[in-house]
Amino acid sequence: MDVLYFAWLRERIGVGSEHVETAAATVRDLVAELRGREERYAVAFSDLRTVRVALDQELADFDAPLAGVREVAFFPPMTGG
Amino acid sequence: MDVLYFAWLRERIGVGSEHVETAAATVRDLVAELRGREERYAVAFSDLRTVRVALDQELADFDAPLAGVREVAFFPPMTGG
Amino acid sequence: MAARVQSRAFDPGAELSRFTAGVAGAGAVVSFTGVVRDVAPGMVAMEIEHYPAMTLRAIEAMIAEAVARFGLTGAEVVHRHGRLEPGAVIMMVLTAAPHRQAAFQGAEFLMDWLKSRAPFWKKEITRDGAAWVAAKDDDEDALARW
Amino acid sequence: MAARVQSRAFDPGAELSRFTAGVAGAGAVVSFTGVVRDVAPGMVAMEIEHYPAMTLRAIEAMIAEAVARFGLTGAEVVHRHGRLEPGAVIMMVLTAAPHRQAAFQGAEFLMDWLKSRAPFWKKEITRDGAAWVAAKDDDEDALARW
Repeated sequence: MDVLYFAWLRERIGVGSEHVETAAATVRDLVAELRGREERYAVAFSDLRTVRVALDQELADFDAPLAGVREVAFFPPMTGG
Repeated sequence: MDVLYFAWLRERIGVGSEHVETAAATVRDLVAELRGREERYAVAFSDLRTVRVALDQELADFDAPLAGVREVAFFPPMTGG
Repeated sequence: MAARVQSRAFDPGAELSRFTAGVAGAGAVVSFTGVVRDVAPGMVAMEIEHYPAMTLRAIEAMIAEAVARFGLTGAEVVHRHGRLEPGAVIMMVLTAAPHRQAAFQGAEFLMDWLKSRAPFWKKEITRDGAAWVAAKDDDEDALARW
Repeated sequence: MAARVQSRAFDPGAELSRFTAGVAGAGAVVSFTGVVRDVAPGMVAMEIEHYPAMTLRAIEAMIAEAVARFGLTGAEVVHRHGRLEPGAVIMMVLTAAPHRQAAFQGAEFLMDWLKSRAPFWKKEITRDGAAWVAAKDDDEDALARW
């Protein structure tokens, strides 16, 4: 699946998007997997209270299942308007 | 003093302003005096709940004293905006 | 912090551009524009009467109160009088503040006060005659929240 | 009922004039304009990042909800992304309704949702560096009233 990062998550991880092969069942499982990959992911995901997630462009929570999802996006709380 | 009428009060009384010589102590006394003058005033002032008053361009109530006042205005509730 | 009462038409967009340029860095600018609705069947026009000696000072007092209460960095009111066709702009309120809540509240406060305390009276002219618009209890009640 | 996300500048007055002409007879038109404030000492610019695939659909869903909830007869959002100088217009919300309360509430609802649920992120560029703007608890709390 495609995994996208925005704002300081993008800066800390160093890429805006990447393709990830995963069998993670939920967003939380995917985050655990990424954290284990490299230090930069562990830093970016060190406090999930400051991270929001969207699945296929819809806001979701960390317990949401990933089955059938094509695009996962991680970003900080929005500051529009 | 000058007495001004606006909107349907002006239409019922037939003038927009007139000079009135009066010794009325309060707005209420002035209204009673006008009502006694002619039928058109009695009709215009038949229900004071639908009449508002300003003394020298400031909203006031019917018990306000008229001493020193130069301009009294009567009108229906405002409908601006 | 200006109030204008005029019979001539004005363009709300031009007012908003001018106002926004004059409060640069305000953060939040809110505008309210009132338009004559085609409410009565066969409505031809709206006529707005006002009390010239009182109108500006009443509106200026409302603006001063709104500025003080909500910390506005700018506030203006433009209100037309005379004959207006359906679709015409009647009036406009503009407010500026550092944050959106204050700008919105300032504009709503000014609208609520203008509706019931500025000396304007509306008359609807229809094909069959004319009738003064009655004040609404809702508008009087709206003042209670401030 | 349109949403636009663009990097190029726009004139809020021109938007208001166009919108008001298109909802003739609406009665009440409210606009909110957000302007880049010179908040940080030495602030040079604001950079706004967004999530292109999600932004428009998120805003359009908010507009549909606002229209249904408040009976709006028109609603638009324009939001810029990219680099903006202090004093530049960031975004605008426009609402139209038969009465002022609905137009004001629709605009405030859209602003509260845009602040916390549309995928935009602001970064302040100062002479000394750059910092992402933190979301405010106030903005999150503002959603609770709807």
